[in-house]
Amino acid sequence: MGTAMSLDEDLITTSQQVSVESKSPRELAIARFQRDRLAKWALFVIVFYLVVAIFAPLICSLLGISPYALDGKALNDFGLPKGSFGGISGAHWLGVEPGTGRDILARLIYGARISMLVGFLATLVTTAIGIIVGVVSGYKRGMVDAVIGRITDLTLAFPSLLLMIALTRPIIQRLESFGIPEGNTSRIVYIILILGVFGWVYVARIVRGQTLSLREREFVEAARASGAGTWRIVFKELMPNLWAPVIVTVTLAIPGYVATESTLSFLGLGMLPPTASWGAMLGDSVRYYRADPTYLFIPGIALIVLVLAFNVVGDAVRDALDPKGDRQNIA
Amino acid sequence: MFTPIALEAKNLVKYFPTGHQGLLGRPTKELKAVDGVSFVLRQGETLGIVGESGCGKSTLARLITRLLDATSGEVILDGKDITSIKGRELRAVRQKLQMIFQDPYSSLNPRHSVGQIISGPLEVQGIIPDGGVKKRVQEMMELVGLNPEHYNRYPHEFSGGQRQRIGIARSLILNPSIIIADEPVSALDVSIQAQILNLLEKLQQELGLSFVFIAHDLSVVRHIADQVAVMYLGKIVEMGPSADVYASALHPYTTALLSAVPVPNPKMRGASGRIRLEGDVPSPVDPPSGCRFRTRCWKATDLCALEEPALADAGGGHLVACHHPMEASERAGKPHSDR
Amino acid sequence: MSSQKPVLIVENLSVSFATPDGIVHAVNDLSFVLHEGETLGIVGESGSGKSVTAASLMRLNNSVTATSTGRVVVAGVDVLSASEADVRRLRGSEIAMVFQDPMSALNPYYTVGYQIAEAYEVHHPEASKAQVNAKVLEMMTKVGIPNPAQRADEYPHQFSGGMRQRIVIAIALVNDPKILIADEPTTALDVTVQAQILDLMLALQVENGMAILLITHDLGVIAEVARDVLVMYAGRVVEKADVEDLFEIPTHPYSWGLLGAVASLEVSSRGHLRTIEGTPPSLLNLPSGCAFHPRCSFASENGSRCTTETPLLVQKGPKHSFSACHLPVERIVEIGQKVGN
Amino acid sequence: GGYDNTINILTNGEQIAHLDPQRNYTGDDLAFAGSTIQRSLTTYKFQAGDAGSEITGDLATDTGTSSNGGKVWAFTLKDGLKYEDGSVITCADVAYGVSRSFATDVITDGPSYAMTYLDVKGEYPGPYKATAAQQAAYDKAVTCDGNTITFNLKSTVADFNYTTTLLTFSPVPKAKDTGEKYDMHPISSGPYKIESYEVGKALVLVRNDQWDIATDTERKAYADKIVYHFGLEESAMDERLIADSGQDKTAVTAGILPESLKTVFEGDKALAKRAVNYYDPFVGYTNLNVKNLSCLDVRKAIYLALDREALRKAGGGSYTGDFADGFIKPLMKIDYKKPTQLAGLNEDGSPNVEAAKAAMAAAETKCPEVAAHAKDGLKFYYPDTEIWKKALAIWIDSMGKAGIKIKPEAVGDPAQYWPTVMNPETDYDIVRGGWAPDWANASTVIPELFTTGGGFNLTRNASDPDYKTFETKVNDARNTLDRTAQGVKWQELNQFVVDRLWALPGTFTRMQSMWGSKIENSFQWGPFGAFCYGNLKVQLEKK
Amino acid sequence: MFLFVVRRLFFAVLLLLAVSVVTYLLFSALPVDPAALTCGKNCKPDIIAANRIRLGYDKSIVEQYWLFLKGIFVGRDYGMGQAAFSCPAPSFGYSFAQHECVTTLIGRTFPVTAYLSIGAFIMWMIIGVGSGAIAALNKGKWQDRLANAFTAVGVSLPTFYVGLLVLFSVVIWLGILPFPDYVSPLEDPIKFLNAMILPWLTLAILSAASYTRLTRNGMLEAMNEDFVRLGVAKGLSRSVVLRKYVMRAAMVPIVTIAGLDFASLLGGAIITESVFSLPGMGKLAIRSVVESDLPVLVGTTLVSAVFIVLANVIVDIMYGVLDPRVRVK
Ligand SMILES: Nc1ncnc2c1ncn2[C@@H]1O[C@H](COP(=O)(O)OP(=O)(O)OP(=O)(O)O)[C@@H](O)[C@H]1O
Ligand SMILES: Nc1ncnc2c1ncn2[C@@H]1O[C@H](COP(=O)(O)OP(=O)(O)OP(=O)(O)O)[C@@H](O)[C@H]1O
Ligand SMILES: [Mg+2]
Ligand SMILES: [Mg+2]
Repeated sequence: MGTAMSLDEDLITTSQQVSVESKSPRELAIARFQRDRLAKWALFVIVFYLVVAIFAPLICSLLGISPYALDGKALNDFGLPKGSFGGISGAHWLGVEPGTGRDILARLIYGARISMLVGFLATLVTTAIGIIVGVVSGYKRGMVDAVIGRITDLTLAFPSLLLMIALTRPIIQRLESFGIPEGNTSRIVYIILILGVFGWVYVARIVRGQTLSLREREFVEAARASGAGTWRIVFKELMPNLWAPVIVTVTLAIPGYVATESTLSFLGLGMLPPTASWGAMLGDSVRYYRADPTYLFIPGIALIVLVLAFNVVGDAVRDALDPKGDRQNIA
Repeated sequence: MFTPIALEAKNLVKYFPTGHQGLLGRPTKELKAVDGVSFVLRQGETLGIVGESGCGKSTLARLITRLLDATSGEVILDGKDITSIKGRELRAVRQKLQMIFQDPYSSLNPRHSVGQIISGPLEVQGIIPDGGVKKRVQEMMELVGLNPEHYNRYPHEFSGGQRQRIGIARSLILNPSIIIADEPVSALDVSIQAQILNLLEKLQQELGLSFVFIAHDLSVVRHIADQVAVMYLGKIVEMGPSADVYASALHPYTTALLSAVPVPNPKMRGASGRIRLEGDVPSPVDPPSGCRFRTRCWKATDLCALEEPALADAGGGHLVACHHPMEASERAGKPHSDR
Repeated sequence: MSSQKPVLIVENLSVSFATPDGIVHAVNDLSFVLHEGETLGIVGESGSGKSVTAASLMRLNNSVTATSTGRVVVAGVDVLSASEADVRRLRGSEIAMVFQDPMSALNPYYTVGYQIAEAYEVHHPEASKAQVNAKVLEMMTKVGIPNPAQRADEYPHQFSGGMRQRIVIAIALVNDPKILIADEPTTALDVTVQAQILDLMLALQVENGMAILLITHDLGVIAEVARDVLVMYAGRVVEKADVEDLFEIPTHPYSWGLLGAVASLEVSSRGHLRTIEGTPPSLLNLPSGCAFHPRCSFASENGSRCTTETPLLVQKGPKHSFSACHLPVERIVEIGQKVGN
Repeated sequence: GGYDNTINILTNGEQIAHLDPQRNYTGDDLAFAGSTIQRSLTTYKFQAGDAGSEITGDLATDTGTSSNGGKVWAFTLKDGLKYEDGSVITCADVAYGVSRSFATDVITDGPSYAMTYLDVKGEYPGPYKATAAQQAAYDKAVTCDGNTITFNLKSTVADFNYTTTLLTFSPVPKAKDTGEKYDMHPISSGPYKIESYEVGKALVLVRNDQWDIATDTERKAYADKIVYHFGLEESAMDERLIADSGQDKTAVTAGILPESLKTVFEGDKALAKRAVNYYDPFVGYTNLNVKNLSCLDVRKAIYLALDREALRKAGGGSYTGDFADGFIKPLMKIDYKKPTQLAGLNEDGSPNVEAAKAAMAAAETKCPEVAAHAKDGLKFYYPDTEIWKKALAIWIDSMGKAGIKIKPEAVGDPAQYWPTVMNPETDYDIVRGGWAPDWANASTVIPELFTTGGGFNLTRNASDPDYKTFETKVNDARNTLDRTAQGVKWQELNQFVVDRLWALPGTFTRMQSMWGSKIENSFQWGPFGAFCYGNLKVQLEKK
Repeated sequence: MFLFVVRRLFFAVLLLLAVSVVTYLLFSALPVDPAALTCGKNCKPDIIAANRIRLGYDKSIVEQYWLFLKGIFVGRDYGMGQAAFSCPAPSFGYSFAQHECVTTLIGRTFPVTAYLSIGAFIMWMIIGVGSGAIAALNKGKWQDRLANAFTAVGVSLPTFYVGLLVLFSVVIWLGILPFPDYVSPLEDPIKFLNAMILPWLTLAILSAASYTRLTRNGMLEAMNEDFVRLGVAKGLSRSVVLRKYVMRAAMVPIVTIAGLDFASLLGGAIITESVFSLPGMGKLAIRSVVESDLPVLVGTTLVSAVFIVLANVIVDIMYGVLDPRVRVK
């Protein structure tokens, strides 16, 4: 074998790296996302909605409209908007609300605040609880998982909408007695709370599933082998790997919660007047499908556009974050 | 044999509860993954452990590194049993005892940069080395043959062999004295395997490390190990100095294992004396009575079913657990004579 | 070389995939002929295009992202350009395949008996139930599954890896195909089981007279099973030789590295293994000229030729070895003899 | 085609509040049950217009005879009266029926006139719990002599025979009384009987062949069947009647949503013919909690600042009613006289912000605490429906202009609204109100709404310095036997309340109803403000 | 397997007990006094007190709960004398708002909900799985995008809005169907279908969404499986591979989730039933909330919990039936 040994030295050459210049996962994701033109538009829409919501007072005052100002003159004797297309006019670009003559555009802009606030906060709460519970039960398994599993079963066994409605009053009262300001604040807190109580389960399930498969990966063991504790593993090792599924859930959840707010509003559990919310507008507008169809479509379209935007962005983000996303297809 | 002992395992046992039955769903059976394994690892030496899939190699590795708690038995490090220590003490032990994993893809967190991965153990242990974390990490990267400039890159930007180097750097950063490597090259291409094996040997020499090297590939183990232990169904059936075991395997299982390895030499094709084992490894949930290998052993007798053979020294530190060890004459047709 | 009649002709096969990161040239300009009863081995590292080649032979690659050029002729049909119906007729009956991972190759929702039967029925629609059942049992017996009547009604997960691979082989062979493509059939198995499976395949080949295309990265397996060998690197064949020639006088630097890098049971001494330094190239961005040149310690001997010119596969060895290397024949033989057995 | 001789009544309610005659106390339900399945001693005539407000004998041969200065009333039952099971309706059954109304733990929600008027000595807990002695005391107050039933009253009730139009005075056979459950299946004494009753789905009435038209001057029972459809989506109901197809050609619905008014009345001519817009007996108003708002100037400020025109538009505009000038409607005729209005109040319903501010300014000096309370925020309890949300927005806006703040307190479920605000523990400042007289006498309005003993007093006005005077005057009016003189006293009392502004007059409401093209006899029955359901007629196809 | 089922059922019963306790406690904590609510307009404190005794609300919450539980098994009597009445087992209590035993009410409304659920289920499975399959087979093309948009809108729009839009557009604007008016299918199947088709469609639009997603992703995932390639390699036709291999694999998670969705529908499609005036359990439930009709509220909550819990058990068992890998354990 002597010859082989000498040859060995021949063969060893220090060859340089030949891999293509590649990007970090983040850069890669951003690059992938940027390739998706539709997604960029959708993101623009979301940002637009957010900006409009945040700067509602400024925008409305610039446009010279107010969500609260009554305009009886814009209404006919039946309280319906004068003129065609729901009273669309120079003064009221999207027409006026039947019954009060309030400006629909202004209400839509202000309504976005409540709806997006509820949507985002509820999503924040449910995902935060969901992620923590999901990761912990997925990672810890055993007793912890079993107990959480039973709580999950219990939560799922209740008809949530029914309970949401039934508990509105007592819980709002309780909240107010805890010093949460009366009125819309306590209502928003309630809606978010109750959505949180029922909503975390879905996030937790997804996260738990992901965690179960993640924890089988050796990097978790590697971390343990170096002495890392549960918290470090959960937060430093597992969490960063959960963003993709979580983002997708989030983008679906936000519009879903906006819809829930409107259902509660439809059932008479919405915001207090004169506050505008999309839910209240949807609930109100359906009654005018004959008398004022323009009004019927405006909040609906506003919501659909947002929903689609979130959906497109969600999908794009998921695809962008999926390391093997692009290579996965046959048939 | 005067080299001091680095690590000793005494009668390690790990049973996994399995099978859900009964009203309350309590597990009723036990899967005997590791069933009474003892060995000694000497300083600066490499103990190779071979065996087929599911024989308990990884479980053994996890028991030693305390990733799993043993059902019974002891792991003695520096004269102390570490199987039941906790908290700070355990963390201290982990500095000394590090692990290299099989899969270079799943053993690196895809969302952490190389720097983060390698420095992770430092962070966990709360150690700030002289000159800073980054410097130390880059030293480690150089040591294992990685370009230190790639500090901020992510695992997916590296090839399998390079990733395994990242894993090795991570296991070395705490200056351990013992490394448990669980199939560190099995997932790698042949040309890369050799690079990693060379690297491990180099490190062992330079740093005076002791290795427990697990593999299912006998050729790889032969290359790196001083001592070899052959496992079958949770037990060590043969153990001894590498040269002895390969040259004159005593256990029929070892013999069969050796003869099943394909030889990269077409001229040896169809050589006689090849032993082909029938069937599969039995389930570790209810292993055969007596000698566990007897169901596939061509030499098995009634005795084998009744009595479990003990792992006994057959001379020169070559241990075997068999009632009917191979005779020298039987090995005559062994295909691996030098060509 | 075999003088029997060719059953599979591959001419200038190239396969590329459109990915968002660019075009992946997985297989480049591959040609070979497989003869009746012959065993052709393909070796190469992970990602060298072995599986893509295998899939192309049955047109299993994704029709959306993959582009295949060249010709693959099986039973007079050009698989790459034939109609779907024509290709379907070939699949399973003329040309069959055994996959690498027996754990995932079987449909978990159907019994193994059903899956074998299904493979038979597609190509024998006229067969009665009893005939099909008999065939299933026959095949299971043939591949060495004890107690076939009972086990036919079990599901894949109730079988061990080795047993599953036997079922996959039974499925592949149920229609007596002329060509069997085995894509790393034993990589996922233990050595003792690998030996069983290889023995089984060879025995069945003797019985059926089919041609086997055996894909593996294990030179040991090649040495034990194959007659002719293709060595692939970065989607190209870099060496093509009779198995004995390959091991005796390998004629490509990559083959040298491969042979040298194998840790052998026989090497009694510890110490340095020979290695091929560096890593395999990205198929998205192949090195210019010879794709192996960045890892080749002999590249400098040819001036800049290796970096600019892609070497052709020409006869280089003293025997029937073909190699794609710019080194002069004498130099190749000189080194090849040192490296070989 | 596509319709039968069936009247379809559409409602979004889930059931009829009560079918148990002694528990029924809602205009629409009384009109329904009283015209179909139940008869009382007397009844309003089944006629349109003023004639409908006249009473006539129903089970009784005439409208009763009073004696002892209106303290004893006797009614004689007709012959040939039968229940749906063929058994004879007896005097004892009427007496038993009336006695049930005393069992207020089981027989809830009914009018309490029998209990107030009848001269029963001692406690009488109703027939279910009464001891023999208690029952005997009742039997002394209500006596039967053959077919004649005599009621002995505590004091003079000049129009007791109006009271007996209430179904409280409808017979219930003791043997068939199922107590609580009787509500679901009362025995019929009218031309129809219950075939099936599923809450939330439908109540089906079919002909009662034991009913003899010869005993009944009013009921005509034209239709073969009457089906009450429950739980319909509100807006869908209007649409069904507008669409007028199939079975809906013989449908009626009480009430049209504001958003449909324009379509119905100003869209298609033919459609307008199938709808009616008329003054119902209701007055809508707003209660102020006088205990909290003990300062008249603040109450004035609220009234002056309120944009009543905007409120009315939110509810459907001028079709829905006129601005009320008090709590007694012109319909009440003899008891109505237009009160003088608060100075500065705009007739057209628009707010008078200046006057309101002035009133607030006056309040600042006179009663700073109350003014401060108004500025701090007044709790307004409202049912959380879209219309009320808009109304509240208007309240908030109008009050804001006068420096008064409104704190909206939503009561989520409209059904919980009354229980919530009626609860003495609920601390409201403002709640809505609406009331219709039980019969054409302001004695069923002013005392009910504004005396502490009234059944619907939400003003909490007992603490008002003027309350004692008020109560005396009310008692005086009640005890005035001469109806004209009594009417003048009610007019004065109406003015008294308007001046004190314990409650703010809202609208003299009008009601809009629609019916299918094949419905005849769809007049609105004055005393109930409802269809005379039993006499609705299907215009059958001419063969 | 048998033991597995028994054990699952045992846990299901425990879970239901827990649900009943929580429900009972939760609703007892509501700030409504059932005795006061049943006492009517001219209520006096002594009537409330009497009612409280009659309804059993005078007892401690534990005792009340116990009586409630007992009622489920042996029935329960209320009041005394002529005004007394009883609800036979299984009794969930008595509704004063509706003058009926809760069990009767649920028994009456349940079939409607069941018809609604079954029809909607069939419809959304067809729409969902169909569009999911189309999307998967056309991944990245316009069909995929369209299915995606459809699902997004379906998931996110409020039920009442979709329901009313469907109702108005089909009935008023297009005039294709008459106004839905529920009739039992036993009475008049045509009218029944007339009444149900729109609510089915509404629920289908809302729920099909998640199935489109599931089917699409499940199929795409399955298409990457080795066993699917083996199916193709056997020479099976595309349609057979799709059906037997791809769909079969994608179906497992779908069926299990569908089971749970179906069960929660059985608990009452509150909004849909309200919008379409269907006298089902959802409407009963929402009404009981509005009227603070506690016994009905507790009853419907429990019944819907029973369905969900049972569905969980069945889904677990189904899992075993559908996936042989789970079966043998
Ligand atoms: N956490 C666990 N729970 C239950 N059984 C386990 C667990 N880990 C391992 N086992 C079982 O223990 C036995 C030994 O497993 P182990 O992973 O140690 O084998 P191995 O020799 O490392 O095999 P391989 O070569 O496949 O890695 C196997 O039968 C395995 O199924
Ligand atoms: N569908 C696909 N889309 C894009 N690239 C692909 C696809 N399939 C294979 N490739 C690429 O083609 C190259 C060759 O792959 P192939 O699977 O043939 O390698 P191999 O030689 O079989 O490797 P292994 O030993 O790992 O199986 C790889 O770089 C792979 O990433
Ligand atoms: Mg292992
Ligand atoms: Mg491959």
